[in-house]
Amino acid sequence: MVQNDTMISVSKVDKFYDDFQALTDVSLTVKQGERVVICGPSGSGKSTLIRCFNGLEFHNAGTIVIDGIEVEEGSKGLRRLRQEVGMVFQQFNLFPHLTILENLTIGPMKVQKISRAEAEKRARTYLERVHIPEQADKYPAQLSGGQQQRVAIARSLCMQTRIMLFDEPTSALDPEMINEVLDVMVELASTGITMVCVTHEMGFARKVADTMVFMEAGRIVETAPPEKFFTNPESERCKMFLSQILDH
Amino acid sequence: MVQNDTMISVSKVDKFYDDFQALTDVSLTVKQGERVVICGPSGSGKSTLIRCFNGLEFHNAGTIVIDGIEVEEGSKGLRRLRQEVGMVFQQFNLFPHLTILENLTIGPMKVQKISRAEAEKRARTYLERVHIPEQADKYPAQLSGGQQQRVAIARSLCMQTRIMLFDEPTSALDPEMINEVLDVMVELASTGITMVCVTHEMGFARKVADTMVFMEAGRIVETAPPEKFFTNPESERCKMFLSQILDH
Amino acid sequence: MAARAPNGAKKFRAFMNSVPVSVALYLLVIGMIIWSAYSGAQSMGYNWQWYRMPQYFYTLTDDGFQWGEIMIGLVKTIQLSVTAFFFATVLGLLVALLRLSGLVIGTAVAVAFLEFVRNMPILVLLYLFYYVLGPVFKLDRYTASVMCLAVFHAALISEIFRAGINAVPKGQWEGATSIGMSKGQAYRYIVLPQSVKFMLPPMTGEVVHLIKSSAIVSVIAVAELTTIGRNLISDTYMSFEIWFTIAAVYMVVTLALSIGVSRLEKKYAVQT
Amino acid sequence: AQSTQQSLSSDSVIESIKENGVIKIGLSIFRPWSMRNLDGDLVGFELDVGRELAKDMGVEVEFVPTSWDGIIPALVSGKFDVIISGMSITPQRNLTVAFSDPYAYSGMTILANKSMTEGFTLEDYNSPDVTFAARRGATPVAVIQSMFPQAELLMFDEDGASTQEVLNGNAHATMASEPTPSEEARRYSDTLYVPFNETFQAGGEAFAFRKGDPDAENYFNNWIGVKTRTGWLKERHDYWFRGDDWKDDVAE
Amino acid sequence: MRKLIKRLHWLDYVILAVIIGVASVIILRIGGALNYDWRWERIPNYMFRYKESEERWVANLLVQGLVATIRISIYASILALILGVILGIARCSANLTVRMLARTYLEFLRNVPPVVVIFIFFFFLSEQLIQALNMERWAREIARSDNNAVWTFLFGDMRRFPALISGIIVLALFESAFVGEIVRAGIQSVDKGQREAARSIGMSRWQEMRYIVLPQAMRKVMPPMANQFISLVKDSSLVSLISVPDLTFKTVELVASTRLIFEAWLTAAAFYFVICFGLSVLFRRLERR
Ligand SMILES: Nc1ncnc2c1ncn2[C@@H]1O[C@H](COP(=O)(O)OP(=O)(O)OP(=O)(O)O)[C@@H](O)[C@H]1O
Ligand SMILES: Nc1ncnc2c1ncn2[C@@H]1O[C@H](COP(=O)(O)OP(=O)(O)OP(=O)(O)O)[C@@H](O)[C@H]1O
Ligand SMILES: [Mg+2]
Ligand SMILES: [Mg+2]
Repeated sequence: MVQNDTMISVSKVDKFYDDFQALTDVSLTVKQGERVVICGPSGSGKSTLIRCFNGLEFHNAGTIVIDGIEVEEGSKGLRRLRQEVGMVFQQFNLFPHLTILENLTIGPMKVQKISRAEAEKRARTYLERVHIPEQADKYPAQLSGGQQQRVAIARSLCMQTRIMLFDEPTSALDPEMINEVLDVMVELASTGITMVCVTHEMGFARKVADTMVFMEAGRIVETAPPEKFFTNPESERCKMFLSQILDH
Repeated sequence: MVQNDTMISVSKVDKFYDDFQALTDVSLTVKQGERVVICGPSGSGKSTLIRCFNGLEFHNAGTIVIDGIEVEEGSKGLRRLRQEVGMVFQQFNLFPHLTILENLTIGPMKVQKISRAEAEKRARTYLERVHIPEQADKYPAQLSGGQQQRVAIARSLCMQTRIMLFDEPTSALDPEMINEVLDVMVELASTGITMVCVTHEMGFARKVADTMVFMEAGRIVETAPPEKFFTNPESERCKMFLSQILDH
Repeated sequence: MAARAPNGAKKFRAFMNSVPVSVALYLLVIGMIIWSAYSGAQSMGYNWQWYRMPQYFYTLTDDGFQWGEIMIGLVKTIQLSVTAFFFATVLGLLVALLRLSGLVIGTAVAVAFLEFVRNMPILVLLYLFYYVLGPVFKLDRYTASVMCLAVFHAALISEIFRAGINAVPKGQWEGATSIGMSKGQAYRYIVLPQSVKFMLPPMTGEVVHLIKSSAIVSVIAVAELTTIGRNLISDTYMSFEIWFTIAAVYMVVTLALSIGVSRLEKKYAVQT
Repeated sequence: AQSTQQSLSSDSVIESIKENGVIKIGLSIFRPWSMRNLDGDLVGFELDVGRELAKDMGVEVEFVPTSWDGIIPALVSGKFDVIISGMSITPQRNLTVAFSDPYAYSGMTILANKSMTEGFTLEDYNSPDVTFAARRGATPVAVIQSMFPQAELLMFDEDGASTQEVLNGNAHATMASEPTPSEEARRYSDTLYVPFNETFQAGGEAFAFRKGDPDAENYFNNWIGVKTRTGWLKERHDYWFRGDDWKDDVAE
Repeated sequence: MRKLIKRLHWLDYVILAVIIGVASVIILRIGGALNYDWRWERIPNYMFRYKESEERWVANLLVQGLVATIRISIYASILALILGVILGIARCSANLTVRMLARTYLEFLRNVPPVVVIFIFFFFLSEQLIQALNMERWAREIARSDNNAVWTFLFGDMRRFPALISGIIVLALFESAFVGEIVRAGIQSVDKGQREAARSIGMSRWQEMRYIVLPQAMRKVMPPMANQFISLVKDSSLVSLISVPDLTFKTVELVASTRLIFEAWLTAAAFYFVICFGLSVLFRRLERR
């Protein structure tokens, strides 16, 4: 399934918040259809990195090229880029004033200017895919966390994105709901979409990741295929982190 | 370490929120020095139960007797009771406008009317116990989540309570910080204090629990010592829950 | 549910909190206040002439039914308030967007406008509009009043807008941008509709405030409710009757408004 | 009868004035009845009257400057003992407060906008197209309403605002007691003028006090009678209304 | 500077052009359109004046009024704060009667124009109060005595003390309704968990309020409260209607005496602006700390 076209190419990226350096000299390449899982301790810059991918934040040095478009503040390609890159947030960020169906159709209708009928058809397809077609007319507040997160995934898919970014999509969920979402993500992984996922769910990582990335203090410390990463990580820090995560 | 005096005795308790019955016919006995861990799916009434113990909520039928004092709305003993029963919340609930030291001394000084000097001495002892004596003069917002939760534990201890209630004390924490807090709780367990703890940290439960309680839909479904609970639970529901929790 | 025997204190508190007892107690206190006000007025030796009031609401003459001066004034007040509120909202939204726009001069202008208006008594602002800008732009007294009220309240409303927009969680912006919406689309479809919820209560307060501050235009003789009241007083010297009546008319209007909006709000809340 | 008499007189405001040793007089700033001079002190016709009255009663005097809007309620609710503030007698007012005999008869003149009222006769002013401006509740209001019932009347809080309306062309004319209109006409001679060399009168100005006080009525009437006969009132009236001697003391 | 210019958006230029346009129209036309002869030179005299009889500079009308406005604002703020906190707590009370009374008080004061409120309170209630306390005579006695310097400093001319007190009370009553709502919002904005934590270390309801809820609420209500006090300064101009000799009242007197309409009002406006703007800068500074 992994092809050889480069989808995301990050090279020598630095990112500052005022004086604080959140990313230092980060380089990373993701191929089309590749599934990358990023982990690392809190504050290590995981969120910052993937937020730079679709221009929610902008890097200060280096280059990021996504699907051939360079990510840069104020650049013309940015809105087109964002239509190619879906993002699923820890806090879901559904639009509470719209029904589930409207949440899914507003992007295609307003941004891609497709007709309502078509947008709704598309929306129902993806709701099917995340296993909640029956919730279409409810409001987000009426859904459980797990269901909300699945809607968020469907919302991104509705834009027919070729890349999906996940920022700890399960960490705001109750233990029982985590699995619902992970199952959907595993399914998604098998469709050949390019995925970059920040998560501490190591079971999931083992199952789907092509590449594991470990970050610490704004740097990528280790990049390895999962077999190697879990059994024999190179850095000490990574070992320690894994032992703590897998411990309890 | 387990003694035979009854510390908490709950019998046939019902609790309603308007029309919704959150607890149904709950009975439970906790002996002095006993360590009880309550688990169960979301919404099963775990929080409601332990909030009834120190009168943050009041039950509608049945009796709850803590350390010989009956818990009842408007009863005289309530404030005395609360000084005996410490509570640690999921969201820490530290007082953001007071320094750590003031957070710990305000209870003893204003409620128990002891002198400032003595209260500070006591506060420093307990800060030592939770391993953060150096944070005394900071404000809660300047501490990490794990540190904040340890301060919350120390705040309860400062009231020299003989019973501690924990409501999912680690579920708002980052993976790495969870261990800090669990370590402190394990230490605490060894001092002979009576503990009732709502948590899904099964590693912790295995280590310290004398009794495991499983709740579902407002009822206690199973009460068992941990050996039995983890290896051979009686109810189907409990088995399923455990498999999900321990899975990922 | 086995009822437990409540102790005395609890019983007493429950008794005091029961609705009939509370209402009775409430009526008692209010009654006492009214009675003491009444006896105070009595001891002043004031001759009440309430019987002269109805003619100011309506008259039935040979020509048929006619609205009285107070009703005419009320209509004027409402007309003035509605017009001013409309312009204040438009201007307020503009100022709020300028303030949040990140434009260098735009922000500076918004802040300067806000500070100037906020720190100026409305009376002075009215003089400015009527006596200074009036002759320059050939404004009549009604237009000047509307503009003065609109400008004054635009400043306050812009703050409500700003707070409402800021109250929408940052995640919503991110959600909108990450499905490729432009800034304008994010405002239009995601942020503004949600901020309505936060803005509705303070906006109601602001309408009430505007109706009240419209009373100020009596100093430039626009014939609204307060002006009518003051003129009637200067004609008849029934100061207290007229002031009380005017107060009651304002109360009826503003309370009806508050209650109406809170109904609306509830309906709105159920919907989402 | 004896006791009614006694209680009547002991309830009288005259009695409480004597008892407190001070008479409190309500007034509102109103050129040239009462004004602030360059020092910020009160001067004017009313001040002279008030002081003389207090001197004759053998008590101290305290002037209470009050906004015109609230002057009658303030009297009724007892904030002061008597209003001496150029208040003209009108039947409407008299329903609420009691009046003494008039102590002054001031004549009102029309001050009009030149270009707007060119060639107007007195009758022309009585038309729905004509707008008057006047101070709310002041004597000119009563005069305008009785002389020009057809005209529209705008009321302002003080005379300056009414004059400004005429100056800005928002009203055709205003009315005030001399000498103010002539002064204004001289100052803005391009715009303003006094079209008629005659004065219009209301019922005359009097002291106002709370109703149901025959003692006070008797006292004030007689005091005014005495002061009129000795010519003191006329002399003071002429000083403030005809003379220029005080003009340097009050900016204009 | 170049950096600044670079940051300008084309919209900035549009805004700038509009403003310059409007301003120049006003400036060009104001001389012609406004029929008024300006006499600014008169104004300084009404701020300060050299009194020959006492051989010193004394404050004249405008500054006297300014001082009175400041006095009234300070006292009324304090009183409004006290009343407002009580009202705010009453609005959150567990007792229905208390809540209803508080609500009535609030709705009455909030829904009636201040002018009307002020008249009603002044003529109906304050006279009773003044008579009941025999304040009038007491104040006059102080005014007549020789050593009244402290009183005069605090309250101005003691003869006008009753009017001043009524003005302060009326203003405080009126503003307390708004302060009360701010306090209530502040109290309710304190996280429920805070109250629970306080209760679970055994605090009484009162201690919970005093040590935990109010301090946090106060911090949250600082900005709206600051705005409310600025409003209070502005609203204080309304007490001129009940003859409290504040800045507005003195300005009206000055205008009525001298016809310096615009000069006097603009000066008064400048005074108000300086106080209010000064306060808002001060509050912002305090808040930042
Ligand atoms: N808007 C911001 N302003 C300033 N500093 C920020 C901002 N956002 C993040 N940071 C800092 O940048 C660093 C990296 O943050 P980031 O959110 O990327 O970490 P993370 O790896 O996602 O951590 P977590 O697991 O807690 O989500 C942190 O130290 C954080 O404090
Ligand atoms: N204040 C309240 N009013 C109405 N219903 C409530 C209230 N608090 C809790 N409930 C309901 O009572 C039930 C039990 O809630 P409780 O918080 O005790 O569950 P829990 O077991 O602690 O769940 P969780 O693991 O999510 O914390 C839930 O269905 C909840 O919706
Ligand atoms: Mg993150
Ligand atoms: Mg819970």
